[in-house]
Amino acid sequence: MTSMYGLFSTPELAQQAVDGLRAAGVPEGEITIQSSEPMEEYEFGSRDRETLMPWNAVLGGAIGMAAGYFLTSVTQKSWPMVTGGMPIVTNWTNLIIIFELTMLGAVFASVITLLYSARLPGRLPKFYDAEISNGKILVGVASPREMEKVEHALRASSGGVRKLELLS
Amino acid sequence: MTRKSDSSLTDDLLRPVFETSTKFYVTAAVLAVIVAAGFGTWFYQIYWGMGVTGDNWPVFWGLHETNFVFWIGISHAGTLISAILRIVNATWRRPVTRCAEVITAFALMIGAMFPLVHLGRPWLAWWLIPYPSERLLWPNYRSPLVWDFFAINTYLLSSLLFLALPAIPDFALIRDRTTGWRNWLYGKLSLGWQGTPRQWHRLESAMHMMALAIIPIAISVHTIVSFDFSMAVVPMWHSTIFGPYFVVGAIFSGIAALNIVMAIVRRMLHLEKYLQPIHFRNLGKLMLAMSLLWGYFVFNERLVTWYGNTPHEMAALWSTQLGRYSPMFWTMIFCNFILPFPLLTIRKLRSITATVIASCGVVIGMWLERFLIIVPSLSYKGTSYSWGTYLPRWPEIVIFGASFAAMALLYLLFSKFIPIISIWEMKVGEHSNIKVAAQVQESEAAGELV
Amino acid sequence: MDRRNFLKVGALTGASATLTSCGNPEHQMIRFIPEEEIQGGIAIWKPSVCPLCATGCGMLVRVVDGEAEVIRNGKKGLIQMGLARKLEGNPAHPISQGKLCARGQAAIQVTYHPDRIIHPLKRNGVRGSGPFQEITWDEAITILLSQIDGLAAAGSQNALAFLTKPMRGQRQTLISRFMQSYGAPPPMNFDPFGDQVLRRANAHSFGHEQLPTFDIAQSRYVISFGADFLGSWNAAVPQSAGYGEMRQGKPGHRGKFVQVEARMSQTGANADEWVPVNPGTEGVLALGMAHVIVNLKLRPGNLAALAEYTPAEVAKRTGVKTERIERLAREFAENSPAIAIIGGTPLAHTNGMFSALAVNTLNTLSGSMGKPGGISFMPQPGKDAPPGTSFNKFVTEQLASPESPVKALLLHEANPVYGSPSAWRVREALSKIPFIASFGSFIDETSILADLVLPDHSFLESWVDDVPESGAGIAVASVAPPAMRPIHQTRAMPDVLLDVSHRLAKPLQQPLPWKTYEEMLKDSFESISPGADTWNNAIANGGVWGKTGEPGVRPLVPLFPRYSEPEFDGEGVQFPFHFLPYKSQSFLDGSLAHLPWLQELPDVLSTAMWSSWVEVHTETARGLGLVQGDVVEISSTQGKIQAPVLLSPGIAPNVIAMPMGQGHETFTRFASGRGANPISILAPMAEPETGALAWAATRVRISKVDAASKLILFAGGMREHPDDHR
Amino acid sequence: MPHKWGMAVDLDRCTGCEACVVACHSENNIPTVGETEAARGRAMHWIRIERYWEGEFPEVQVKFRPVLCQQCDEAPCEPVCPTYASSHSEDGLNSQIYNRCIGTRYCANACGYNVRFFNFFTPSWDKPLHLQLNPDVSVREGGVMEKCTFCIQRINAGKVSAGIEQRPLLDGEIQPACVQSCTANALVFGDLADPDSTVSKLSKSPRGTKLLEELGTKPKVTYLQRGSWDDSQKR
Repeated sequence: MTSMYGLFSTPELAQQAVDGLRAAGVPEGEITIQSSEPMEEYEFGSRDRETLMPWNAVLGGAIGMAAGYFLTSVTQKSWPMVTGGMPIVTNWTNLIIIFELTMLGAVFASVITLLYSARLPGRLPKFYDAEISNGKILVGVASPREMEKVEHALRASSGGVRKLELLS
Repeated sequence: MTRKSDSSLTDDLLRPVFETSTKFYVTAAVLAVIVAAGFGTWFYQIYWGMGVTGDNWPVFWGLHETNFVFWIGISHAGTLISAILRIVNATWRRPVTRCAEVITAFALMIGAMFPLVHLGRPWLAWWLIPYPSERLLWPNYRSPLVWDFFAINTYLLSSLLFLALPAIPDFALIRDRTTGWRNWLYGKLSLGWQGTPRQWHRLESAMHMMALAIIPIAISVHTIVSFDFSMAVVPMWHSTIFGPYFVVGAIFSGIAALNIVMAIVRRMLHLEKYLQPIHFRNLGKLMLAMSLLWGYFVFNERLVTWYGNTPHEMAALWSTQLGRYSPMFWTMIFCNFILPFPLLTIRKLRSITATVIASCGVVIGMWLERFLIIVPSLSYKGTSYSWGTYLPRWPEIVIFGASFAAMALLYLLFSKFIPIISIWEMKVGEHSNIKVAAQVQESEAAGELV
Repeated sequence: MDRRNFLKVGALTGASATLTSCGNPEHQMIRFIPEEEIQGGIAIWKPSVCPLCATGCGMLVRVVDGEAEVIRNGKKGLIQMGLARKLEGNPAHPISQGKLCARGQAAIQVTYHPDRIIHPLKRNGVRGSGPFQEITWDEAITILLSQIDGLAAAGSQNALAFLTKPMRGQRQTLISRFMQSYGAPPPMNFDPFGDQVLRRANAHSFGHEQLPTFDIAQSRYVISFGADFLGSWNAAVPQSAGYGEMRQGKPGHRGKFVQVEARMSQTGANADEWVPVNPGTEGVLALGMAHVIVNLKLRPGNLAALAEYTPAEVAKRTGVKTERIERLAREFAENSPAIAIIGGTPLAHTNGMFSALAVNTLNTLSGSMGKPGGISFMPQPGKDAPPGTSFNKFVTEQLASPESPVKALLLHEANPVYGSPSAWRVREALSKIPFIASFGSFIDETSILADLVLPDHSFLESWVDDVPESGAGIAVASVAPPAMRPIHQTRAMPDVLLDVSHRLAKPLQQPLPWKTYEEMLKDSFESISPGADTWNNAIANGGVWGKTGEPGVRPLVPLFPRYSEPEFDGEGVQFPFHFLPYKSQSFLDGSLAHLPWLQELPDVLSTAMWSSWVEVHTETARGLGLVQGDVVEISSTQGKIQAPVLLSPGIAPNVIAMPMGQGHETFTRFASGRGANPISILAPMAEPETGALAWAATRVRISKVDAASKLILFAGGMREHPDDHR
Repeated sequence: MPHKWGMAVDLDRCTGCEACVVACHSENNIPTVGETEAARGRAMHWIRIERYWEGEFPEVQVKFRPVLCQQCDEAPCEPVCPTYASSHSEDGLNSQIYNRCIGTRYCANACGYNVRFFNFFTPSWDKPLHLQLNPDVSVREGGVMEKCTFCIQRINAGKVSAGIEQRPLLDGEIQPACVQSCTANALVFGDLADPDSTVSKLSKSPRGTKLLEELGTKPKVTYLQRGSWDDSQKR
C-alpha cells in the first residue's frame, strides 16, 4: 500500500495543500495533518473542535461528589463515634471531603476524556516524520485511491515541498 | 525564518537536557548529601522519639509544623498562578508556567512529608487512609488533619497531571531528536504523540478544564491548612479570617519563591533570552499586591485581638509585639512589607536583582509568620499556670535545612529530564508575535527557503 | 534518665503491666516455685503502718501477684509473689482515717528503690570513700558479735552506742532493753528539727511532755503561729481532714483560720488571714492577744502579769498593727471553741520556749483545752522507754577527747552527717569511732562511714508497729504483719538484734526472751489489752484503738512566761537577712529525697521539681538586681551555699527562706549531688532549756554569683515570666 | 440509664498537700521523666495543683486549684483526632485509646486546660521500680498521648463487682485514686446522672463554677469557690 505526504514549512502552504486535496476529492477523514504546535488560527488546524470535555468534567465531578458523600456519611454511621458532642454524621465537616473529591473527579474526568479522545497512549501512524519537530507541517493521505490526483494536488499547491515519498 | 527561530529556540531549551556539566554533578552531590542527612535525622527522631525535638508541654507543635505550613504555602506559586494566567490568557506566562508548576509539585511533596515527620508514631500514619481495614475504624472526617490528607492529595494529583500533560508534546520533541535509550524513554513518555490538530485541541481544552478546577482546589488546600489552627479554641488561632489570610500568605510566599527559582534557572541554564525582566516585573507587581493584602490581614488580626482584649489573646499578642517573640515579629514586618515595598514600587529600583532581594525577604518573612502563628499561641494557652515556651533543637533544624536542599535537588534533576520551559508553548508565543510578518513574506517564504 | 537506655530499659518496663516485650532477658531466667498462696491477678488489701514521719498513719497495702527477680540459695531467678502495688490510708485507723499524704503514697518506692542495699556489706577501702564488698549474713553477724563481745570482754560495755531517729512502740522498747541489759547507755535519738521545745512547754503548761492533738473539725477559729500543720508538722493527715471539716463540714459555720509567720508556708497559703510578724516575736503577739482578751474581760485573767504586752507595745515589736491585734484577739475569744497552734519556726528561735508557753497561755485562756473543738493529748499505751542519751552531748565528748569514748556505734535510720549544721562537726565526731554498724537500707552521708551494713527489711517486708503521739482523740497502737515477702537478701533489724542478743558470749535471754520480733509484739499487745483474740484482731485491723488510758488533759491555770528576746547569729549590717530553712513538703528534713516521685512532685508554692531554691521577696530581689533563676551565694558566719533565686510575694522582705531536703552528697542516684543543703550553714544556736537547735536563728547575706541556674519549675509560665504569672 | 461520671472540687477544703498527685502517679503508672526532661517541660502530672498569688505583701493570699482532665461533654480534644484515639465513652468520659494514638498531639493543642501529656520518649522504670506498676493500667509507649481517665480501671472494677452482686452502684463506692487520697476530702467523685449523689448536689452549689467556662466545653468537673469567713458570720 502506498501513502503519500508533503512537508510544508509554513501553515499557509499546508492550508493550500489541504484545500488542494479537498478539491481533488479526497474525503476529509483521510487527510492527516501533523504539526509541532497548535495551529488553531488556520482552518485546517481547527478541524473537529467539538468535544464533550466540559460535560465529562461535570459528570466526573458529580461522581466524585457522590463518592465523597458516601465515604463520609456511610463510614460515620458504620461505627458511630461521639466526639466533642458533635452529631454522628457531621455534614459541615463532610462538605470539605465532598468538595475535594468532587474536584478530583472533575480533573480525572477531563484527563480521561483527553487520553481517550486524543487516542493517547497510541502508536505512531504509518507515516510520521521527525522533521515535524523542526517546525515542518505534514499533510498526507494514507493509501489514496487516486495517487496521481493527490500527488498533483500536493505538488501544485506547495512550492515549498522538499520531499515526496512513497511508502509501501 | 520561523524555522530558524524555532530550531534555535528548541536547541536553547533542550540544551540542559542533553549537555551535563560537572558543575551539575557537584551541586547534585552536595544537595544529595544534605538531603540524606535530613533523612538520617528523621530516622534518629523516629528511633528515640519526639523528645529529641524542642516540643514540650504545652507547646506541642514547633518547627516541623511551621515547615509544613511554609512549604504548602510555597506550593501555591505554581499551579495556581499558571492556572490563573492560562485562564486570563496572559501571553507573557508562556515561559513561566512550567517553572512554576514544578515548584508546586515538589513543594507539595516536601510539605506533605512534615505531617509524617511530626508524628509520635509515624509507622501508623497509614491509619489516615480511608479503606475498609480490619480495624473496622475509618478516619475521623471531623479532624482537620484528615481534611488535610484529602485536600493535599487532591492538589498534588491534579498539579502533577497539570504539569505532565503539556509536557507530552515536548517529550515527543525530544523523542524525535534522540536515539538509543533516550529515544526509547521519551518515546514511552510521549505516549505516541503525533500532533494532529485533534490532539492539540483536546490537550488545550483539557488544560483549560483543569485550570478551572485547580484554582478552587488550591484555595481550599491552604484554607484547610489554616483550619488546622482556626478550628482549635486557642488564643489567636480561633479566627475566621485565617482562611483567606493563609491563602494570601501562601500566594505571597509562592510568588517570591517563583521569582528566586526563575532567577536561578535563568542564570544556570542561560535562559536570559526567554526569562526576561518583564516576567520579573509582572510577578513583582503581583507580589506587591499580595504584600499589601497580607499587611491588611495582619492589621485586621492584630487590631481585632487587641480590641477584644481577652486575657489569653492579649498575652499571646503582646508576646509577639513587645515580648519574647517580638524580634521575630518585627523582622517579619520588615521582610514582608518594609523591604519589598520600595523595591517593587520605585521604578528606578525595579530590576531582576531587586525583585529577587525582595523575594528572599518575603520567603524569610513568611516562614517567620508561620512560626509566629503557631508557637506564641501555644505558649499562652490554657490556665496561666501552664503557660510555656519553645526553643527548637538540632534535629528540627537539620530537617528544616534538608527540606530546602530537597527542593533544590528535585528541581535540578527535573530540569535535567524535561525542558524547564514548555517549548511548544513558546513556539505558539513566538508565532503569534510574528504571525503578521509571516503572512507578508508568505510568498517568498514559500519559494526560497532551503 | 539516660536516653541511650530508653529502648533497652523500655523493653523491661511493665513486665507485670501490659506492654509485652520480646527478647526480654527475664524470659531466659530460671523460675522458682512460689513460696506463698497467691491467686493470679486478684488484689488483696493488707494493713501496714507508714514509717516516713512521726504521724504514724495506718495504711492499707494493695498486693497483686507479679514476677520479681530474687536470689534463692545463691541463684538468681524469677519468682511469682505477692507484690505491693499501692498504698492507701486505712479507713478504720483513727489517725489516717483512710487518707495518706503525698509522702506516704510514695513510701512504696522505698521498697522498690533501685539503689537499696540488697545484701550485707563490709567496708573495704578508706572509711567514707565508699567501696563496700558483699558478705553473707553469717559473716556479718559474726563480725557484729565479735565487736560487741569484744567490748564486754574489755569491760567497756558503756562504749557501745545506738543512734536512731526518734523511735516509738516496741522497736524503741527493744533497742532500749538491749542497750540497758547489755550495760550500755540508752540509745540516742537524732531529731534536730523535732519539737522537744513544744513537748517541754506542754509539760510545763499541761503536764504532758507530748505533742498536742487538735480537734480542728469542731473548732470555729484556728490561729496558727508558724505551724505548717497541713503540710509537714505534727499529724498533718488527720489535721488536714479536720481542716476540711472546719471549712465546709458544718453547714452555716465556716471556721476561720489565721496563720502567723514570716514566710508563707503551704499551710499559710490556705489561711483566711495571713499575718507576717518579725521572726521570734510570735509569742509576743500571742500574749498581746491574751492582754486584749483579759483587758476586755472576755476571759478572766491576771492583767498585771500581762502588763508589758499592751497592743501598742506588741505592735512595735511584732510589726502587726494595733487594730489587727485587737481584732484577732476579739475574734479568738468570741468564736470558741478556738485553737491556737504553735510549731516549726517560732520554736526554732532561742526564745522558742517563751513563744510556746505564750501560745499555751492563749489556749488556756480560750478555755477549749480538752473540750471538743479544742486541744487534747493522746493516751500513750505501753510507753515505758527511759529518756534517751543526748546526741549533742555525745558529739561534744567525741570531739573533746582525743581517744573516742564510744568504741562501737549501731546506726539505724538516722543521718546526722547530713542533717546537722556543719558547725557541729558530726562527721569528724563519728569518724573517730573504731567500729560503726548500720542497719540502714541506703548508703547516705552517715551510713557511708559504716564498717558493716546489715540492711533492714523495708517496712512492707517486716512486722511494723507504732504508738502515735498525736492526731486522734483516743489511744492507738498500730501493728501489722509483713505485707509482702522480702525481695532482697535483707533481715529485719529487730530480728537481727534479738538474734545477736541471744548469741552474745553473755546471752541476754532473760530480758529479751523472744525468738522473733513477732513474738515480742504479740506479748506486748496482749499486755496492753488482755483478751483472747486481741492479737488476731489487731493484726487483721492494723492495730487496736479505743478509749483507754488516762483522760486527755488536766485543767490548768494560765501561767504567764517571762519574755526573752530572740538572739540571732550574725549581726544585722553584715548579715541583713533572717535565714529560714523549712521542712520541704516533699522531703521533710531530707530523709525522703531519694524517692523519684517526690523529686518530680512540684512543690505546691514554687512548682519546683528536682531542684533547691531560695525564696526572696520580689521587691528585695529587684533591689539586689536579681531575677528569677539567678544563682546567689548565701553566706552565714558558718559557711556558704549556692542556690537559684525564686521570687515570692509571700515572704517578708528581710527574710529569705530555703527548703531542706536537697544537697545530698551521697543518697542514691535520685538525690546525690542535687541542689544545696541549708542545714549545713546554720549557726549552732540553741534553745537554752532543752538545748534544741535553734534552726531559725541564723542571719545571712546573699550575693549574685555567675553560675548556671538549676531551677526547674513545673509551671511553665513561671519559668519565663514570674511577674505576669501570678 | 448510662452513668455520667463527674467530680466536685471544693477549693475551700483543698490544702494543696498534693497527695492526689502522687496517688495518681502510683495508680496510673505515670512515668517519672527525670531531671533533664523535667527541665524541658515534659514532666507528667495528670492532676496538678495550680497556685495563684493574689495581692501584694503583706496583704498577700494564695489560691490553690487542682486541675485534672475536665472530662468535657463537648471536648475540643475529641473531634480533632484523626484516628478517634480521643473519643467519648457511653459514660461520658473522654476516653483516650492509647492503641489508636498516632501522636499528632493535636488533641493537646486543642485542649483548653493543658491537661494532656505526651510520651516524648518510651518511659522506663529503673529495676525493680517496675514491680510497683499497677497491672490494671497499661504502660504507654513513646509517641502516645495520655491523660486523666477518672481511673477508668476503678470504675470498671466497681461496675463488675456491683454486677456480680446484682445491685446498683452505691454513691461513693467508686473513688479515683486522687479522690481516695484527698486528705481534706476536697475531691468528690460520683454519678451526675443520679440527682441524689453527693457530687450532683455539690455541683449545684451556689459556690459552683466551671473552669474556663467561656470555652463552652461543658466540663464535668465543678469547682466550689472558696467561701469567706465573714459570709458565714452573716449567716
